[in-house]
Amino acid sequence: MAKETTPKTQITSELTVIPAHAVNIPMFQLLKEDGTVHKGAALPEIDKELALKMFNTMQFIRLLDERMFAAQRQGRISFYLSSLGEEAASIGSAAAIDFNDMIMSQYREQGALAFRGFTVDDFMNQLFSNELDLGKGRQMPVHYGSAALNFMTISSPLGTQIPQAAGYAYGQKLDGNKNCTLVYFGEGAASEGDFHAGLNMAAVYKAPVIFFCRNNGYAISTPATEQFAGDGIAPRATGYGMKAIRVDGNDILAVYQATQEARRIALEEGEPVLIEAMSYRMAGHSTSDDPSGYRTKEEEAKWRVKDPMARFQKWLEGKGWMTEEAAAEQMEAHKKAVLAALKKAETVPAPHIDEIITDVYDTPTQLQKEQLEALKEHIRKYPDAYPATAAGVK
Amino acid sequence: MAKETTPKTQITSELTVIPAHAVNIPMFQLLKEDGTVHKGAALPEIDKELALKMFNTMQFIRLLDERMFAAQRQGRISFYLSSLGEEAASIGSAAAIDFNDMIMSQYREQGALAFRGFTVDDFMNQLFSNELDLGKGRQMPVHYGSAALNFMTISSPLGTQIPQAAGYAYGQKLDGNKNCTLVYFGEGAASEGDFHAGLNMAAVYKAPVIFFCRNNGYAISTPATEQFAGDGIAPRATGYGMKAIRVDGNDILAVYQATQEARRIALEEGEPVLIEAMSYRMAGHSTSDDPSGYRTKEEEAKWRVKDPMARFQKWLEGKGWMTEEAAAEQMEAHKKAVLAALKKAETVPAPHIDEIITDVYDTPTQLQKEQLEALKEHIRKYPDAYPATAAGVK
Amino acid sequence: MAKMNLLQAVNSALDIAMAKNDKVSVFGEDVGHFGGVFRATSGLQEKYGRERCFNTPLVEQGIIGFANGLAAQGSFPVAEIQFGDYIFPAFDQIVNETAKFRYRSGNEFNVGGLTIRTPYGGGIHGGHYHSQSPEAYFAHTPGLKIVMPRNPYQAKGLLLSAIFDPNPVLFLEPKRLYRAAVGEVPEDEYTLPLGKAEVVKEGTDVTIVGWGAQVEVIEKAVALAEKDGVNAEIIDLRSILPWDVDTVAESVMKTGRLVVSQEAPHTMAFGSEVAATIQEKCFLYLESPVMRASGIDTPYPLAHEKEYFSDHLKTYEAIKRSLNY
Amino acid sequence: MAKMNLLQAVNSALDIAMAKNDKVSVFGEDVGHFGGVFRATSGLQEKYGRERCFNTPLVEQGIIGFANGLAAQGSFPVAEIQFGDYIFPAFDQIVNETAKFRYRSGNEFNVGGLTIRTPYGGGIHGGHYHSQSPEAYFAHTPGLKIVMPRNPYQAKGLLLSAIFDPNPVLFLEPKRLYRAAVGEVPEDEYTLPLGKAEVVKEGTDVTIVGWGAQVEVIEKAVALAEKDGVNAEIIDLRSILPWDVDTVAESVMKTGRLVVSQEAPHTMAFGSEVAATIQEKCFLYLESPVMRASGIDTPYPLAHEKEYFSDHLKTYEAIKRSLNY
Ligand SMILES: Cc1ncc(C[n+]2csc(CCOP(=O)(O)OP(=O)(O)O)c2C)c(N)n1
Ligand SMILES: Cc1ncc(C[n+]2csc(CCOP(=O)(O)OP(=O)(O)O)c2C)c(N)n1
Ligand SMILES: [Mg+2]
Ligand SMILES: [Mg+2]
Repeated sequence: MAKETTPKTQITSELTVIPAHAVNIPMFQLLKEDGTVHKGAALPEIDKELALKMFNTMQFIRLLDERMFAAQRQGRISFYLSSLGEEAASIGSAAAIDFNDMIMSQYREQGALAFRGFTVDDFMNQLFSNELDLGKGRQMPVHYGSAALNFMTISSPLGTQIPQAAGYAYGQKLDGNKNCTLVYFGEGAASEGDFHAGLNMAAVYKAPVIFFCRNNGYAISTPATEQFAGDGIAPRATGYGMKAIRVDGNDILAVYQATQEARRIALEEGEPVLIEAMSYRMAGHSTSDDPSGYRTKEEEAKWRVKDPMARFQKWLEGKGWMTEEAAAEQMEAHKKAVLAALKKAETVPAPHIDEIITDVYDTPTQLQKEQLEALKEHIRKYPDAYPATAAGVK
Repeated sequence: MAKETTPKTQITSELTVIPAHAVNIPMFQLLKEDGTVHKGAALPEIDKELALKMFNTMQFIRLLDERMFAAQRQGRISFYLSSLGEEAASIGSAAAIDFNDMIMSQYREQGALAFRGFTVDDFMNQLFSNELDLGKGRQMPVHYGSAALNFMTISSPLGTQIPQAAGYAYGQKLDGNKNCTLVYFGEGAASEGDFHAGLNMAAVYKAPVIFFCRNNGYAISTPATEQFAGDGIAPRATGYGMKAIRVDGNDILAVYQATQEARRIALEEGEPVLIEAMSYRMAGHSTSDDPSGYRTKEEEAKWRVKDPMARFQKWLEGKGWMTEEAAAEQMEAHKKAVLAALKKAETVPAPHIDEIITDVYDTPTQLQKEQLEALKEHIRKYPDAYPATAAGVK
Repeated sequence: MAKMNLLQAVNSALDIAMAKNDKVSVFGEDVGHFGGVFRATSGLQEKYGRERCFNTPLVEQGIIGFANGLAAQGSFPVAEIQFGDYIFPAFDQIVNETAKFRYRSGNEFNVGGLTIRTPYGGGIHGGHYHSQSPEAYFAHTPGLKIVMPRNPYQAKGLLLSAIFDPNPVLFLEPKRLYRAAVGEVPEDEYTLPLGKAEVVKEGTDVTIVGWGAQVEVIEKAVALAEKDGVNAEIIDLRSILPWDVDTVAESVMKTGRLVVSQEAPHTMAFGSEVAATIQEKCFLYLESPVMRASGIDTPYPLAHEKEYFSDHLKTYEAIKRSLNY
Repeated sequence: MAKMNLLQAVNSALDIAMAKNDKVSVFGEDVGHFGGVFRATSGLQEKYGRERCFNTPLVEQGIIGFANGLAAQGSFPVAEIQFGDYIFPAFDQIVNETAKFRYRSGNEFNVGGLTIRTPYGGGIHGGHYHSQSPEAYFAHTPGLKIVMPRNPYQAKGLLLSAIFDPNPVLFLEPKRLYRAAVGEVPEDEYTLPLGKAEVVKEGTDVTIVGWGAQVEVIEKAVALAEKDGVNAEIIDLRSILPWDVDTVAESVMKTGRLVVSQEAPHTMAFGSEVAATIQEKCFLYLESPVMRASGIDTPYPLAHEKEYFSDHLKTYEAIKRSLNY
């Protein structure tokens, strides 16, 4: 039998209108913009090795983004999407969780994937849709995924991964394996119905999910002010009976600590948590748009000084763990590696034509097999029209 | 150009976890369970005529529900759904708004419709799907609607009317006609993605909508405790930057006043408002279920004493506007009217077969006309198999 | 063997699956303690606990989104959508996610463990929001399997196959027959093949194809035709996707005539695919065009349900049209 | 007359509609100041204000839900879904609400003023989430109209018809041709009829049916066939729902052969309905089965886009199969 269903609430005979912004949610920050630590702030435990790995990953991603954006402009790949300015949010959070925790990302969290060990070749093979791509060249560039790295393959439809994360985490909980799911999404995607479904279900089932919203101020051209009238995403947690943390997404130490705490709550207290990381999308949405059409240079400049990588570097320098020279050298090494991988991936052939029908079902249907046979027959007839695959058709 | 997009929030260097229930939302009540007024409470202005109309409508609906529930059990109609125990929520709110305001209901707000002037015959014709039904016998019983009464025809899929209400109200706002939209839904339907969409959009566009949630503790067999982990529906408003009021749904005066205030905010302040009316579904979900399978008699008994009609009657008696005898007489009159209308509606024929293809498009397509002709030909051949319409096929 | 109605057969399949593999879970609106509005999941929460049989919040897109995640994690979720008419809020999760999950990841991930159960079809005075036959809406979706049983024996055997099939399956149950169809059903586990049609009755003059509850209608129509001396072959598709072209084509090559009888509105119902494919495969064998007996191109009505419905009489007339062409 | 590409033609139609009737409004993701990701709504916010041309939050079910309400209120909302691939979260609002609004209320209410615009189709390296042709998913829905223009002239004339048609219209724009198709378009208002096909080229040997961007593919295929001495008739359906059976049937009665060429995956693409209907209407005239050139039964791939696509060569081969049967 169900227990008492109506919340116990106090009674008032005076009409009380709850104001539109009833919760005050401060933003957690450890590093000031200049890379110094707030007075009295307690930093998370973080050793040199981890700190340098985080920094190194930030550098790699910045370089990768820059180079591949350029590669798209040169027509070498069809599409790219950069995470410029948001590296701290994805890398800081990925660093704070266990390798066996599942990550479900939106598409701007290449930092988390790199932190997990996706190699420069892995990135390139996906970006070039070649036969070495784990995804077999089926999705647009940046739709990475790797079972070995517990990083769910990215899907374009926005928000769909949010209720999926609730289900995935519920499965983890039933298995009793003390792992959680970290799911990323933008403040734009948080408008989707799937957001509502996912948060509510996770709260009801006490599924160990960290809902990580990157509030970067824009959904393509749409500013957050036209996305919602509330104070960002964090106060929505209260509506679901869920805990929330708002963190400076450009402060990798704060993100790291906030995510550690969220993970602790998810697994020890057995409750999902919503994190809202405040940041700014420094680049355009993707290679398909030019942000000067919808925002000012001044606004961008205001955010440039909050750069998460420079901030972290200053902190590392202060600790004596990094120098300007070493940073520059590392960057140079990343550049070489990226360029080399790019050249290599470019020459790898497209997936074999037989792969056109695989993985739709566990095994192709009879109709699919007939379609493949007819297609091959056709390619044999017109090999010049299908240059990417004709060679593979005997 | 977009304005500053990131909410101004204060910064803290101490990790702050916002608790799961960060907003405290009391319940507004004027009449105590015994029908007396809370000490010091300021009652809304309400004249005798209006108060008696509200009471009379409550009685009518209670009688209608009781009789039609029985009629379903006798096999005279196929389905019925009663609003027992929740009459105050729909009638009190409908009474508080303007006749030209649009009402979009879920399905358990027959009180609002009766208050607007839907006659006992109107109800019966819909319930019997006869040719006088405004809806032409196309929907299951209780899916009422009337353009003349500004009451949108009810649709079974839950939650769909919520974003529709945002759009409807936006149109009212563009027209500048100083009317708003009152949209009803259950606490179960508030789990749908459409709820999230509708509230967020209304808040962004400052559309004059009153979102009226009837939290009656159940969605069919599912108790609210398995529907959400939050403190009901009201705190969700904060997530959208929307004002909210929680009211005792069994106190018609409180509902009336809360809705008046919500309407004032919607039209004068130009903002949507969320009202959560706390009540209890005294009957089963519909004629299709038996609540003893999922809740206790004790729980039901606890709520029976909160009955909204008895409470209001006591207040009316206290004012000297009603007596027990007069109330009983009125009830008797409703009974006669309902029984008479029932008998009448039962004998009205089904809609003519020509109506089978109308209103799908503004005019039937060629294919539909051919299908109708073929159908008539067929009915002529087998008139006995289609007794409801054969007579109308020449 | 035991006498079971279709609901009991579904319940038995779920029970066996849950007993067999503790990664099988069952959920949906009112599915927990109450056992679902049709009671298909009765007793399962008591038997397997609240963690494996439970109510969901009222959000179909969430139910399937959650189920996709759970399946990706390695479970066998059996998600119930209370009525087929309410599956559309989950359309994106099914068509863009479920069906493309394995493909888009190059088989890094899959939701093959997922089964979606939902009651479909008319005949219960449900009007257009409790009567739809939505199979055709999903049949344009490579990556999904769609299965529709016609009786208790099929329901159990096909559902057990669906649950453990390594692909996501949409399982549409004929609600009109939930209690009306009663038959002998083995109490133990057994499976029936997905993607394979069943020749329900052999015949030589004309082939009649249907699926789910419509097969019963076809049987009545064929009984009428028999009185006219017509010997019809009846094929139950059982699976809509992938569907068994060969069995139908073989039959039509023998009979030379084909009638499809279906509940959904005519235009773009699944019969269109059957007709399009068979006229291509069997062109030289067809003695008359493939005929379709379907619902009218309107939403499913309430008062005119009988008139709308492609009943045995309309199917019988279609058979005659096919024969007398 | 002016030279316009397809985007400019759409923009011109919207501009004219908004100028003509101030109950016309235009909205969707990024549709406001930015003018939409394809820039179809460029300049409209500047011209008609933020109240009539505006961004929406990122929620397709909300966009259509909101639009349904606005249309019910008496407006003419023109809602944009950024890509056809992202229309599925709005499937319930479209199929269960938009399409049934008038019918279920007995014409007390309707959303006839609603038009939903969305870009569809492949050929832009979009993979399976920026390339789908979803028309068939909606074509099973009485109450909806579905329109697909093939060039700038059609885009403007059909869109103006759609906006002021008293029924809800789903308007699918071939994004591959947005900038690639350029043609003479009248600057003033004009309309083209909904539900009517256009005979693009008369011919005697075989009928080829297509719609939207595929018509261009068909023209190339027919040019190849011409070299073999084949005189093909090309029909552009223009409307998928309701579709113009008579024009196609008449043509097939003349030519005796029919090929449908379509972008979507084969099974249950709209060509199935065309084939099913025409084999019934024209059975005695058909000299070979209706042939369908379609996409392969998989999601729309990226690396294998060329191979997947039912291009002019595959259409040409289908024409030959039809002729040489
Ligand atoms: C369901 C769906 N609708 C629309 C899109 C098109 N789209 C891709 S990204 C994007 C904006 C997303 O904004 P946000 O969630 O804030 O993430 P950000 O890009 O800022 O990281 C849109 C509208 C999509 N991919 N899926
Ligand atoms: C989209 C959708 N899903 C499921 C249903 C089936 N259904 C009808 S009423 C109901 C429960 C609704 O509960 P609530 O919103 O709390 O309203 P109440 O019945 O308590 O007034 C359900 C699940 C439906 N009508 N529509
Ligand atoms: Mg964003
Ligand atoms: Mg309820």
